Amino acid sequence: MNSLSTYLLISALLFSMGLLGILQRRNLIGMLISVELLLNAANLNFMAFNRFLAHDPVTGQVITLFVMGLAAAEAAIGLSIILALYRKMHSINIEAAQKMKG
Amino acid sequence: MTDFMLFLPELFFILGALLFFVFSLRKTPNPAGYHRWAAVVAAAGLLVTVASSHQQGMLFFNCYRVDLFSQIFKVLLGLGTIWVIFSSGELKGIDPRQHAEYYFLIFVCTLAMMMLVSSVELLTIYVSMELSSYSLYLLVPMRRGDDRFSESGIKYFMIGVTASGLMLFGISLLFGVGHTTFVPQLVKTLPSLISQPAAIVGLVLVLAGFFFKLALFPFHVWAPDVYQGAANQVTTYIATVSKMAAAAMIIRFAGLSGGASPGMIKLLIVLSIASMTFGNLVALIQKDIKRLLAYSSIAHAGYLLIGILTLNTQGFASAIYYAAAYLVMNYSVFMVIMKVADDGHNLQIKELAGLYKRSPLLAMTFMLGLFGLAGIPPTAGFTGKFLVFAAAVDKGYLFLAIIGMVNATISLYYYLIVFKAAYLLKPVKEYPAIHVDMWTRFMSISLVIMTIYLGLFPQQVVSLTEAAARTLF
Amino acid sequence: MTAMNMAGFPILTTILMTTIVGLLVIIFIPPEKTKLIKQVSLASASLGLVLCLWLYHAYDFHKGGLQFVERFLWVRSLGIYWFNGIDGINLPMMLLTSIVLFTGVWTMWELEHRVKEFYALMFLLVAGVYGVFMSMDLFWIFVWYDVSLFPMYPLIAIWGGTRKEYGAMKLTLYLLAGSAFILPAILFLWAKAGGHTFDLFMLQKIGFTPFDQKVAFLMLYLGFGILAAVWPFHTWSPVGHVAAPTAVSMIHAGVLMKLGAYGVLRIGMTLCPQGAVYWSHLMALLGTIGIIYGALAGLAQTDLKYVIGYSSVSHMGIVGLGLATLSVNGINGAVFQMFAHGIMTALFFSSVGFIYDRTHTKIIPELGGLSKTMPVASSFFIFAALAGIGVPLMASFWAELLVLTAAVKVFPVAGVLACFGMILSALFMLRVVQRTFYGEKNPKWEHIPDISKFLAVPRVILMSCILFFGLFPKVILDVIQSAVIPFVTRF
Amino acid sequence: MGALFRDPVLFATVLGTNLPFFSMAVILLFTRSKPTVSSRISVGSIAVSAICAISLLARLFSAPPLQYQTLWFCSGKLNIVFGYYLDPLSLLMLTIVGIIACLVQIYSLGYMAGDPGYSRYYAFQSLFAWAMMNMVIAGSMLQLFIFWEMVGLASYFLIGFYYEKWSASQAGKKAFVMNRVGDVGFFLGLILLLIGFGNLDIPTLNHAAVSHGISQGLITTSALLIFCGVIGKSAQFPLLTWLPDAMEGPTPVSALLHSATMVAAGVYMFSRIFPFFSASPQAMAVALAIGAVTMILSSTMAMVTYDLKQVWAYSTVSQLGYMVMALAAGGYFAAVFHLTTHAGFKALLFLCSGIFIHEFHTNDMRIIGKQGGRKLKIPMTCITIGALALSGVFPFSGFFSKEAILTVLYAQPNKIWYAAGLFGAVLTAYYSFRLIFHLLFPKDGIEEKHHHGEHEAGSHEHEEGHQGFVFWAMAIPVMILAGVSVVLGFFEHGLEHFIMRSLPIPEELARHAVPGVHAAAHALSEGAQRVHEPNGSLLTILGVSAGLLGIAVAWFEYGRQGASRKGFLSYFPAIWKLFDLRWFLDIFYRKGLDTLVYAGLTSLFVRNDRRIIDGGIDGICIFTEGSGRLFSFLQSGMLQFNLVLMVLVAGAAVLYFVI
Repeated sequence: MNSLSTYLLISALLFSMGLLGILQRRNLIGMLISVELLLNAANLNFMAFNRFLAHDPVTGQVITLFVMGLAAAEAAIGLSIILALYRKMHSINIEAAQKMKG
Repeated sequence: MTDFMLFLPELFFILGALLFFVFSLRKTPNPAGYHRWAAVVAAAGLLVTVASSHQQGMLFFNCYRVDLFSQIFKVLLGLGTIWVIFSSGELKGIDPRQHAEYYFLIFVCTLAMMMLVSSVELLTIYVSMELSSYSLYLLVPMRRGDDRFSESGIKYFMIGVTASGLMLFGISLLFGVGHTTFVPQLVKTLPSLISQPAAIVGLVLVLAGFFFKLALFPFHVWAPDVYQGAANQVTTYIATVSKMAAAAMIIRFAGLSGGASPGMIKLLIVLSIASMTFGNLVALIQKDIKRLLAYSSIAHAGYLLIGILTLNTQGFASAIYYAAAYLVMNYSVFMVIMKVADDGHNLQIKELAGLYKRSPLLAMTFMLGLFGLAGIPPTAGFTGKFLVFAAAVDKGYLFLAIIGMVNATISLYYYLIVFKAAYLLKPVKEYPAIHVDMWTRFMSISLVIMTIYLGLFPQQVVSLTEAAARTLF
Repeated sequence: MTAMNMAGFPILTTILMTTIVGLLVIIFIPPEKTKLIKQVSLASASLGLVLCLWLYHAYDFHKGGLQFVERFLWVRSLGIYWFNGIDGINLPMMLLTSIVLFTGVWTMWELEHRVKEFYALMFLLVAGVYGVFMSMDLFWIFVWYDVSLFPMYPLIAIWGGTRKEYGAMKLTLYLLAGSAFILPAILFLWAKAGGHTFDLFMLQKIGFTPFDQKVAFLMLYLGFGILAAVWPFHTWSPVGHVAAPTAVSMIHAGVLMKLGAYGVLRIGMTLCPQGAVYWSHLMALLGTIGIIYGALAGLAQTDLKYVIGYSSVSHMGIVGLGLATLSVNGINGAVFQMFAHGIMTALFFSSVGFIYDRTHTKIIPELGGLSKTMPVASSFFIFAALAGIGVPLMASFWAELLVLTAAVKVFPVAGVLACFGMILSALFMLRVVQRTFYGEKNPKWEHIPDISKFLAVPRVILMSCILFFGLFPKVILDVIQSAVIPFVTRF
Repeated sequence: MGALFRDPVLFATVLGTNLPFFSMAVILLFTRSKPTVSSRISVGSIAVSAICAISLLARLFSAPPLQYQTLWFCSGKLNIVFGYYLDPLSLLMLTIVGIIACLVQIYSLGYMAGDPGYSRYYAFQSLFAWAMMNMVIAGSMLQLFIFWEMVGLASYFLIGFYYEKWSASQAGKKAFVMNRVGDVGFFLGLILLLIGFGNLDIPTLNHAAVSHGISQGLITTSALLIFCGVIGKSAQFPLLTWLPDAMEGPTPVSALLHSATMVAAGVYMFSRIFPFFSASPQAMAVALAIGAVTMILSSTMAMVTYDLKQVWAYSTVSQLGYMVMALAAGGYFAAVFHLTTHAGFKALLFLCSGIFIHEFHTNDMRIIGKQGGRKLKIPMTCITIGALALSGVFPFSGFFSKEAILTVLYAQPNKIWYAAGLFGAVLTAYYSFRLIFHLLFPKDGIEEKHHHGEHEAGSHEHEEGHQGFVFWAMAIPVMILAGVSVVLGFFEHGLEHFIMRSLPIPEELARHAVPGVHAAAHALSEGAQRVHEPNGSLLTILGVSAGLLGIAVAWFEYGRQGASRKGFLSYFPAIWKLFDLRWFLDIFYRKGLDTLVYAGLTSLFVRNDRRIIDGGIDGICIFTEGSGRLFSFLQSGMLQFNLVLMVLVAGAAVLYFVI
């Protein structure tokens, strides 16, 4: 119960959940959260690989820390953009944003 | 001390960014002043970059590699940046209060891309790529007024973060397979591991991240909306500068599959054909010139990829050359567009009518730019295509060359339509004559000369690019 | 074959420069000084003419081979050379180009609309043409080829006539679609040769495998054939010519169409002899169809320029047939026909252009009885028509004689059919002449004055060229076959 | 170049033949606006040419054939030479052309006086003279062909001289195209010879043919093809209908080109390479048949028309048919002799008719007769002389030549040809005297009243006409020609010995006597035979009586008092119609051209261009743009749809690799 594959499985699940969320959520916030899931899946991967088969156990952890930071920034930017959008079209539903096409 | 020299351009742009960060804190905006400052800084930055263009060495525990390849791209980036800043003279598309932020973000983005082109460690790559993306995420929605375009920001952001998420996951897989994040070691180990599904998946996902930046089909989906939605200057920046970085990264990474896996090459071939065809076909029906150029950029990504997927020195060299040529031609088109639409609105094709009367010089620059993009000699664009196709045919991909040429013919149609608008059509209403200041005149003349010079006398540049491509192996 | 006399003055580059310098000078003249612009362009055109005549005089056809060679490395890694040279095949073409340019510039003397751009583009076009003819390096041949094609678009679309934008777009896309086959073919040969030279003569030494030759030749034939108006890729020719302004039609039908045949000859047949042999039947077939088809389709046309366009199709068919025979006479005749047809069709278009400028119509039924009002102007057209019929003692007769002799020998059926093309061409040329110039004088054109002496000069020059080379074919044939005789040995 | 001036013969040849060209050039370039100057230049130059021709004839009368050659150009193994071949035949023809052209141009001074296109007329006359003379002395068949074409060109311009008349330009076009049809055959024949034999030099060709130097098959094919040229130029069946139409041109032109010289070019060419032809019995047989058919057909056509010039046109065709028959039957001299005499009296006939036409402004013999054609004494007598000569009445030139031909025909194994010849003679006499009687004894006399005013005017014209330059310019050449046609016949033997020298000599033939050459051999000995032909006198009687019979019939119908003046053919309207419509040949061609070419192929090809080829191209463009619209739906604004697309493709790629 304590093997690499377990972690990989979980991360894969996380990944697909995130992807699914991005693809079917109509709510921008929801999509943002699903993106975070993607990143976390990656994080989990890093930690797992790091734990089981990395020569230098630091790398994965460092990366994970970095990614967390980036994710925070990303969320901030995303939220600000969503906010600006909300000001303009009074909705955070993605279907409101499909005027540009063709 | 030498390390300092190696990192000099980046440092310089950091300082520039800081400067504008300070400006952005001030209460009373002074757009003209900002522009002057930005121009100075960018010019100095370009000088620094050129000065350090023959540096070589490693930095930051081998995460960061300074070689001819990276330096060439840094020069291109610096060049693009100063051009964009140069045309930001009257930045009508963006609220004056945000000009400081605009320049700040431009500099940050350039900095990030400079780091991107010379970082050889997955985390570094990811971080610098995120950094550049973030600044672009912020630049795109800065467009003021006109709610029609407000959605483009969020689209760009969403697609971007998804792509980066995929990429990160890919990176994690690569890390898991190769036990390392250093590209040079991956280059060594990966070919042997390429048979593993995890490795392939990782590679594909990572490339997906870069393809997103390059706006290659099917990761192009953001491009049309963003080109159309962002302020003209920002569009120019995305269309020119950020393309360079993406090209550089793809060239670096394509080496990863080390020519080992024919499957990978097949994938790239399919993508490049799809990208060329899709871009050109959809561009046929566009009315908004920026959107049209978005599609043409998708097609050009395809051409670029032809050069890359040969996976040999000649191919990479041709791709580098193509990127450089693309920078020049695309900028000369965008410069004219920004001049003509100096109130920052989105230019429709028919609004170009009578351009040859309003400003013959700009019209000529525009014409050369278009023909360059269409790949007609004696412009840089033609020589670029020629080199790329030559590389492909030399590798045995005759059909790629044929498809590419057929696509070039299709693309000619819409370029000619734009050209017709600029040279033939009678303007529907009387437009004011465009005031072309001395700098613009200088710029357009130099662009024209550059286009033709690159087209007819490619010798030096070609040998340079080859030297650069050799450093990749 | 390659007599590399590196020494001496770079005459060819100078000829090229006459156009490019002319172009630059025109660019820097303010557009309102139309008179000056015209004078400058005429000056540079005549300079080119003089140089070409000198070249023709100075070329030593007893020695034959490649002369006035200029050759140095241009791009090392790819093996691109700046390599120009003159032999018996491109020398007449150079002369033709200079003559047509000179007369064309003169013909357009009355142009008033956007003069500057017109002459600038025209010189760009002709620079390309000169380049293709003089260059012996595949890269440059292709570059100049495209350079000569794309100015057609603005030239037709801005200064053109009926359905100009449609015609311009159609013609440009059509022809550049052709180059979509040429470039890959060139690169293919280059790659097969090891990818280190575009030099025609170095490539020639490398034997390509028969299969490669077949592939490459077919692509080249299709690509260049489009420009040579090979049936069934001929439809751009009438449409484009109808749309184009006078001088452009002159240069286009007179010189540009020859680029196609020249390309097939210079690149295709030089590098892929076995391919040429393999496809020669196809070439003969298409050529013969072109001869008959062009003449017959021309019979029904009501637009003067359409008629000439179709006659060009028919005459270029003769060129194609001649090339297909792969024999000395055939190729001599083909090259001679290129030259003769160039001059002849230039005369055609210049006289039609005059008629159109005066009457503002090219529709045959609306015209008629012009001989009464403008005898001189119409005599030019009639003369050209006679040349087109292939009346003896005019240049094209000899060409047709040689081609048909070779054709009857090599492809008897095709040759005999082609001979019947002579009847058809007579029928439709005379028909046009009759409907346009004979019959009751048309009151609509009463007031029109006849052509002025000044404007008559270029036409007279063209006429005298036709007669001269008809009476003294030796002058040109000696030059041509000095290159052709060694050329055919490889088949 | 030096040789040109050192050798008087060459000099005379070059000068005489090429002077008209320069006069044409001068007229076209400089003196278009000065008619008198132009006419002087032209007449002067042609006079010089005629003198040159005569002096050449005199100088070389007893000399062996002369040949000048210089290389025109060479292409591959093909050497094209430019050269002159001066043998009795060419010299004789040169003289004929020179003299008649000169006379006609003088005549034209009167006939064309005051015509707007005066200069143009003389330019084209000179062009014709130049081309014709060069054709006559051409040294090689190719050169002959070239000038043959130029002659055709001149005839095109001269027929269409009144180009504002639609019918005229139409006739010109018809003549040119019909000739082209024949010429293509000619051209092909030459090409075959070039390929098979490699040399088109005339004497070489003849020798090679008789001495078996060329394969029989090649000779026959090429001979037949070359004979197409004869058919076209000499208006033989089936291409004979252009000649009557060619009468649209001015009458002097008809006199010169379309009776005396140009149309005789076909016969001339035939006799030029007679030995070559005679080496192929098949070709000769075909020629014989065609000649006979032509002669009969055209004579029948001449019997029903009322147009002066038409009658002479048809008779020209039939006489040419005679010559072709003679040649085909091996009667080399007979043909050439008839060519000579015919040139004389047919020109005479045309010029006389020209005077009538000029006087009465109509071509209809009945009207001319009514209005007192016979009042014009000189032309009336001359035209009668011409008619007599034409119908072969002793002692006029026609008698001798026609008799010679009949003798040759009689010598044929198959007597039907001889019968045909006799029948033709009857018809000839009939139609020519039908015309004469129409002029002399118009139906119910000359309309005094109506004619009176006419007569006043007419006589008035005469008065000032008789002193007038115009009249004499026309009358003098006519009288000269009349004199010629009276006396020419008596020079038969001199001419014969002169002409026969231009054939390869008999013993040479005898040395390599090959099956093909019998005709030629016969031809050569024929001259000698004919004199002591066993029943030569009988033949003579037959020939003459044939002519007289025809005249008698004509007299019975048109001449005598109270004659019906209807012609027996009017009792058979169907036949009348058949003859009048030229045996439906024209209609046949017209229909064929319209249905096959215009309605058929042309429209088909045009539609193909518009629909299929252009349609295809435009279709491709439309398709491309359409697919553009289609693909643009991928770019639906829906963010997540695009994301799905992205992910799907990435996933697909992954799957592709994993599996």
